[in-house]
Amino acid sequence: MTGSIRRWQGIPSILLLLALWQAGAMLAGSRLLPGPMAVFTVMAQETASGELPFHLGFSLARVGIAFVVAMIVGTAIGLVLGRSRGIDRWLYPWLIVLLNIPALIVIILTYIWMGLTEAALLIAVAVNKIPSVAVTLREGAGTLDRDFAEVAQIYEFGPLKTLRTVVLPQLAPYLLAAARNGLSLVWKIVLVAELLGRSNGVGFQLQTYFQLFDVPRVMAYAIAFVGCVLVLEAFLFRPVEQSAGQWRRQP
Amino acid sequence: MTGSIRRWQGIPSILLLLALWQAGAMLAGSRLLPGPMAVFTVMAQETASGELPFHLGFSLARVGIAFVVAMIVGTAIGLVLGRSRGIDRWLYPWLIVLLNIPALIVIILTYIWMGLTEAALLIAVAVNKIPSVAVTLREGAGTLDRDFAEVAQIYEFGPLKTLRTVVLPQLAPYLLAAARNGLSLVWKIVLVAELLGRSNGVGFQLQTYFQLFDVPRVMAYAIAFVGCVLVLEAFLFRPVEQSAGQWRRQP
Amino acid sequence: GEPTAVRVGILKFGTVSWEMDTIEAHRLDEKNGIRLVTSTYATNEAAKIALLTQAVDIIVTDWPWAARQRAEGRSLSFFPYSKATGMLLVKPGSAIGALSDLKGKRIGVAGGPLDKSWLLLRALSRRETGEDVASSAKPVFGAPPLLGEEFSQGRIDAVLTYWHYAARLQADGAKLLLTVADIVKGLGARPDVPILGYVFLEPWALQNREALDGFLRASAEAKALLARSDQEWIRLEPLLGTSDPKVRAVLKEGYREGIIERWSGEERRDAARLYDILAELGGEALVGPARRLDPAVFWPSHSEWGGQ
Amino acid sequence: MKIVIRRKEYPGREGARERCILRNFELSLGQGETCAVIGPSGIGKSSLLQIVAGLDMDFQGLVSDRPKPVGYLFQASRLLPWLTALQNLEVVLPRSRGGAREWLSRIGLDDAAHLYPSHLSVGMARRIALARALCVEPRLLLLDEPFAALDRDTARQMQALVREEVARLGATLLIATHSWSDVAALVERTVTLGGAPAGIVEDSPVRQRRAGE
Amino acid sequence: MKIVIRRKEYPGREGARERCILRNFELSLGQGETCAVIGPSGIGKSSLLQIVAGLDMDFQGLVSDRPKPVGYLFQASRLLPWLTALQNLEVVLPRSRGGAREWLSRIGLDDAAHLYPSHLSVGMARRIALARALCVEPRLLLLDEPFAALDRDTARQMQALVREEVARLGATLLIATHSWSDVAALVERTVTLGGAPAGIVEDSPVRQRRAGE
Ligand SMILES: Nc1ncnc2c1ncn2[C@@H]1O[C@H](COP(=O)(O)OP(=O)(O)OP(=O)(O)O)[C@@H](O)[C@H]1O
Ligand SMILES: Nc1ncnc2c1ncn2[C@@H]1O[C@H](COP(=O)(O)OP(=O)(O)OP(=O)(O)O)[C@@H](O)[C@H]1O
Ligand SMILES: [Mg+2]
Ligand SMILES: [Mg+2]
Repeated sequence: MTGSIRRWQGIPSILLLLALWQAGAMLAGSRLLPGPMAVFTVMAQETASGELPFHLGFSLARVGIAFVVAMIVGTAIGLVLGRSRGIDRWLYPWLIVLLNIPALIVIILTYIWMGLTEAALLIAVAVNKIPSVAVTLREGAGTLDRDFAEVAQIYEFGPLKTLRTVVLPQLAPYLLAAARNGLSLVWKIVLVAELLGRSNGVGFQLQTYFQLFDVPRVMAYAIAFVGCVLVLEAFLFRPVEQSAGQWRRQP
Repeated sequence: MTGSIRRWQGIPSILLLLALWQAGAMLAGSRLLPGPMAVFTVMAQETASGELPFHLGFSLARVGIAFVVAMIVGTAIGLVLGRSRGIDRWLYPWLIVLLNIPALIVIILTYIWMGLTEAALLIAVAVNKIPSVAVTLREGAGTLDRDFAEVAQIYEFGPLKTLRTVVLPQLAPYLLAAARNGLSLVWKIVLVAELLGRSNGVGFQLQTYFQLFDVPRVMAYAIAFVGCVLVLEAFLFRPVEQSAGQWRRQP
Repeated sequence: GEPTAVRVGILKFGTVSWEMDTIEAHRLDEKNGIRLVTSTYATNEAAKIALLTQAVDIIVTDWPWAARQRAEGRSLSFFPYSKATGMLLVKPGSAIGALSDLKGKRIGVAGGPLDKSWLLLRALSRRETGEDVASSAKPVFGAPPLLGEEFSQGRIDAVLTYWHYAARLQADGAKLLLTVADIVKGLGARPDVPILGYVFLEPWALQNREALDGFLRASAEAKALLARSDQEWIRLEPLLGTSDPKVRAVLKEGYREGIIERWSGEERRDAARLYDILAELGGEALVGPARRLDPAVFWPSHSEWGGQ
Repeated sequence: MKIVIRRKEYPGREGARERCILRNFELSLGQGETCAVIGPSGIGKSSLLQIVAGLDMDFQGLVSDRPKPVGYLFQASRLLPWLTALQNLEVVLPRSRGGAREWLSRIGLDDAAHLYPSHLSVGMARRIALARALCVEPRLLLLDEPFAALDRDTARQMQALVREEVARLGATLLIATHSWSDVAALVERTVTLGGAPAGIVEDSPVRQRRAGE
Repeated sequence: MKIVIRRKEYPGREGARERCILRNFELSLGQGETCAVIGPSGIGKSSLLQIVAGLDMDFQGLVSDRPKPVGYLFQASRLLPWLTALQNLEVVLPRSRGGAREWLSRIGLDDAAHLYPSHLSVGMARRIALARALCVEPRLLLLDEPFAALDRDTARQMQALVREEVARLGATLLIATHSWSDVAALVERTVTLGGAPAGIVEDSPVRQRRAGE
């Protein structure tokens, strides 16, 4: 099977999901669960009016920046903690504290200090997300095989080449898990941050329509983002996953 | 170093964190960032009045149940998807959709369908959390070494013994990452679920005091939970992590 | 026999909880042949979910929402609770003295762009200055507590927020520019048009007519008590959510001013007029399929109920 | 036991075509028979053993009447790295049987009981893997290059151990090896693989050198 | 190069005391000298090579004048499993040098270029690991049981390859082995380890059998 076919292999599954959703909506009665038709109609309206692209664009930009920053910083912290007992002893408890402080509080505090600004949002989201990436990568760093590190040492790979050819391939599954979970987490935190103190973005719209109990619109916005993630899955995460795992001895 | 000393080794780090926080609070001025003294005073008041134990108890019970259920179900799903290409092709996209649907929406919809019941809360939280565990464990399952599976097959371990002696030791770092991230995620979702439809629990209190902008109280409730997690770290996750990793060839 | 239970969803430190507490303290529910059961929720949305899932019988919210839900098939009814909703505040000593001064300023708006007070303010500014504040000024939407903080720190010039949040800012010296009642008056409607009210499912109301009437009587009696007795407010102190006596005083004032004196056919007609304004500005996003106000949303829907 | 492999292919990977490794391989082994498979590196000895063990089912052909239980010394010992030497033996033994400690002393590694595999020398790990294969009292014993990692004296002791156990259990023995010492010490028959894809190029009894050893 | 190991201990683990493996080990090797370390399984040969390579610094003693670069054939090949055979060679070669393909054909594995290590036979992986150790043009070559996994013919070819490269590069060679064939073919000096903790029990030149091979 070639890569490009694999890329689209999720489509039947998504179609099935839509069909099930439609059936469920028809059974439940549209008032309780708006079906995909109702939601897509609303989505089309909101797209035509320019509202959805506008707000989705803001949210995507925020998610994108916060995600990249959080992945890089979180991976770095996780690796350091996973490799150095001494630093781990001092910083790891902080990580756990940070990990378990509700997003709400971090967001409120950053907004209070920095005002209702874009920078405050990005910082709040990154602070919420970094511990989660770091915890996952810390576990990954703990499994790095010294045997291979010694190969790198003997053949004098130097830090960068070691990272690229020895460390990252071993961390690939952890990075993928952190990236997928991370994307969804960043997105959820961006929503909260938007609904608490921004005047645009999907979270802001969700809050508005949630107050009105306009479930189809709420779902339209959420699903627009989910669609973006599915595209990212097909074009980024899936291919990376496949090429990162093909050396394993598997059926 | 014996286990019991290791268990307490996080304490100096936490004390340092408190000291830094106090210093920061004194610099920032108490209105912007209440210091640990202020927060602990409030915490003592709320404990004396019985409010904090009451609400924290409810939240802990919810977190506990949802966490255990989500870990078990999520691990099972993750393993199945990670091992079976066919099922993965059909179910994995659903997982990604579920992973990226905002907690808010899942919670609202479950409440609307099932009413404002405890069961609805638990289901909503589990549905939010299961995909995240599953995604992590799916990556873990992808790294399971067939060499060892063959050993289990030759010596006829049977499914249960294979799981215990061959699969779980390989998955330990993934389980730990999923558990730590999971606990914090369950807790955050429980907060949202409580503020959207329960009359008790930390989430309910947080939102109430947020509306009054009583930041010390908001922090007191959050920190009480963080304290519980730190205890869990010291008595459960840390020991498990240490015993699960000691066979590795590491400095 | 057993008095019927009436389940009311409230917020812990919300104004409704004061009234309910007064009812319970004076056993006004028993006197009116009902048993009051309150459930506390953390947010307005939680209370709405509770109503729609019939976890409670009555909540307090605004009538445009009830009207919209009704148009979407959930037959909700509305009975007025208070006309106190929002206030537009500016900094003490601020140069802003009228709507026209808001031009180019940052205005914090609680509740988002479809908030009723905000829409009415926009309508009024159009009528008075010919410009829509939404475009002439810079609105900043956010959670009310955060907007309060932004305002205190001087990062926004004015704030349009719910009156009990405004109370705290007023106690800190913020200057009241307009109340929503002023705005309504400015739009040519009677100032007694309520914005908030008890909302319940009509079928429930029809089945439990006596209980509902009993509840509304108890509510009216509690309001009357709170309006005349300062003693009551001392009892309520723990529920006001503040230890600042200045804020308490403002809250008491605000509550009393919100009490509705008239609820006649004229107020209903004015309500319909306001609804048209909201529908025009908020569009379908706000009102959904209910382009016009269905008068049946007001309880009781057919008799000419004359008010208190 | 009858082994018939009409065709064994490995799937092609990027840049490499599907490769046929074994073809028209047929071998019958009576219960208690001992046989060595010989052939150069990469010819398919380990692949053959995987098939005989029933681990690899992806081939055209059939393995019938496989005796049970099977003891398999993999070429890369495959001790479970998260279990100590002792636990690695205990884990394959039925709880009731026990005897893991005795096995450790039979291979001369009492001291290593509590070491994890990553702390063992390669030869030590090899011996523990051998003990693991023997301690289940196999009726079919598959040994893949069993003593290559061992020095001559240790290898001799281990050969003796295998001979003794195989005789005691009446086990069928199949060894993949390139050591003539193994052949001489342990088997009565050798099968030589050759060609590409590989098949049997020679199947001959071993002159009884055991006595003269 | 001078190797002085006064004491090498491994830390104790649960249920096992700290163990001293090597004691009073002293060895000087001139540049270009070839030497084999001999001793029974588990005595400490691999531990010694790790120290000589500079990978294990946790011992009392000193390794001075270590020639560079080092080529090290680990006892468990340690190919990077996520790289193909070819990439495993390329990764150790400076980009400019190249020559990975030629090395593959020198060890007779052109066909295996695009296979991952998990798809190689043990002997094939061994040869690639050997090529990896040689292709960096080492001045110090450490080989840990280099040919144990290979059949006799392949082993002979590889021995020849090593001999040729060592001679060409003037490299110092240290082999841990238990194969007399390796000793005869490759080294001019053997050091025998013995005792517990191990030390040198014999240090003797090899009678020149190379010619008679
Ligand atoms: N990382 C380690 N931790 C603890 N003990 C170790 C470690 N590595 C090796 N040992 C111990 O050191 C001793 C020597 O091991 P080493 O691998 O050097 O032996 P060797 O001479 O190479 O044996 P073989 O011929 O079997 O490869 C063994 O008893 C082994 O258990
Ligand atoms: N999982 C696999 N996928 C693809 N090819 C494989 C796989 N396993 C083995 N091969 C190929 O099959 C051939 C035979 O391998 P095998 O391990 O059976 O050889 P062997 O005779 O045991 O060699 P050695 O003596 O070196 O162990 C080799 O060419 C190898 O590349
Ligand atoms: Mg083999
Ligand atoms: Mg060794």
